[in-house]
Amino acid sequence: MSEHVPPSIRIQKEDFDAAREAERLTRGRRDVGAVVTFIGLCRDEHGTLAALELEHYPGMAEAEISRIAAEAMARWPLGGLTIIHRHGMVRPGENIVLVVAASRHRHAAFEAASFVMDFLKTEAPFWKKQHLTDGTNGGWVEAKESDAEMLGRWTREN
Amino acid sequence: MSEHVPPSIRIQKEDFDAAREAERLTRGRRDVGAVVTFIGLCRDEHGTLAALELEHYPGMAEAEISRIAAEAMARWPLGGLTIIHRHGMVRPGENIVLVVAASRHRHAAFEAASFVMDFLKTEAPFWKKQHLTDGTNGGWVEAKESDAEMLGRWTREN
Amino acid sequence: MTKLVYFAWVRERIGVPEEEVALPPEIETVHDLLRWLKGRGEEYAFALAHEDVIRVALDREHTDHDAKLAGAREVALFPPMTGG
Amino acid sequence: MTKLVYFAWVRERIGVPEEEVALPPEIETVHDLLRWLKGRGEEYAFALAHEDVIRVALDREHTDHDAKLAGAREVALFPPMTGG
Repeated sequence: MSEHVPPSIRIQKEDFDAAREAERLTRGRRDVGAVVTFIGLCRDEHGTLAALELEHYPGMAEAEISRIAAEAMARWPLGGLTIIHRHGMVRPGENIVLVVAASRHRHAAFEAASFVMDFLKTEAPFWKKQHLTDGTNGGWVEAKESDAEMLGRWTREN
Repeated sequence: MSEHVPPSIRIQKEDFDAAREAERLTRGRRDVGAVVTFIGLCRDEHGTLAALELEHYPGMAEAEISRIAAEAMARWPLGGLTIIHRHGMVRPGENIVLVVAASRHRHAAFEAASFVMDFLKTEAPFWKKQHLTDGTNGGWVEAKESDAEMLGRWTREN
Repeated sequence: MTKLVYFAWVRERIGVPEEEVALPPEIETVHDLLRWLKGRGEEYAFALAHEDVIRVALDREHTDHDAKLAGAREVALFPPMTGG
Repeated sequence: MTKLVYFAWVRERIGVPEEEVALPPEIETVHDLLRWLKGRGEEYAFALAHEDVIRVALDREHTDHDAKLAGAREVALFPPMTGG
């Protein structure tokens, strides 16, 4: 891209505005042909979940997401990349994570956003505790085998 | 998904509001865990392009995009799918196409949005004429081999 | 009568966006139609010179050059698509 | 002194979010550290019972159980991550 923009990474308690973040990557630019936005939201698990409590490892969370972002920027020609991950209490229907990738061409934007999410799921130090609607503690969300398996998709051939 | 929403397809001259379209797929719902939004924009081709004139085949454009949307809904468990394609004059930095896919899980949303874009590029009856900044007619955009090759990614294994 | 519709540079070269034609009964396939159209004048010959790149839709559904017209009421001819 | 930090159910089971410890010189690897911690009390033994699922970061970088501590100042122990 003619204008190289460093990735923007934020770990925050507050909600984010996905549209504003996407607009930040394209405003005043005419070399961006594709913007892919991923929003991860809290589901209510068929009405059983009252909230997710997101714990994170301050300092390492930023470092790890920065590493994932740098890897994405190195693999695909991106005009911009924004990653925001919330912590604290998040209720069903609310936002948890945002990834926005901008590029000249659609495949770079799609691949980069998908790559970031796959690594974020398994490598970024965040944990989810479930608070149930019946008032009980639903325990910690367990890591899924399928998430770890997804990483195999991104093994470099060279 | 607990609430099945038919795909929303629009071919229009007017711009669209990507954030509002994404919000329409999640508003009042608590079973959506992932929303992927793709925005295709007009690039200025290093300052040479003044505008793209998008011609389409009315009637067939809607029918063809509906067919692609139905195929995506059949392949992935989607909670919602919105596709908007503009026609007429579009200037650099402006929006051309929008795809929003909502699902419980991220991979369905990513795959469905990417699938829709690949087929839309090669199967939806739209053509782009280039108007150059030097006032000349830049001719019709040529179809790319690489776009046709991308369809091979989606060949069903069964 | 059959309605023929043209798009993009096919439309520009032929010079009209659409027309109604009475096809001779021996025109059975898309291929036959393209050959017949090319004999109608130099603008058609120019527009359809490279037959292999011309895409065809019968009643708004993509089809290939071997397909039979089979009474289609609207036949569209256009270059490879470049939407999205 | 080495700072140990715990997260999620590792933190809940051990009962403190972090602590400073003086590691004996024979503790060379992550594996040695886990064994040593399990001997410190039943809350540690419970938290680290299934060693193979415990993830470790040395100075905020993921590492495996064979890695040497090599003077790391902050060692973090936690379950598999579930962000995103």
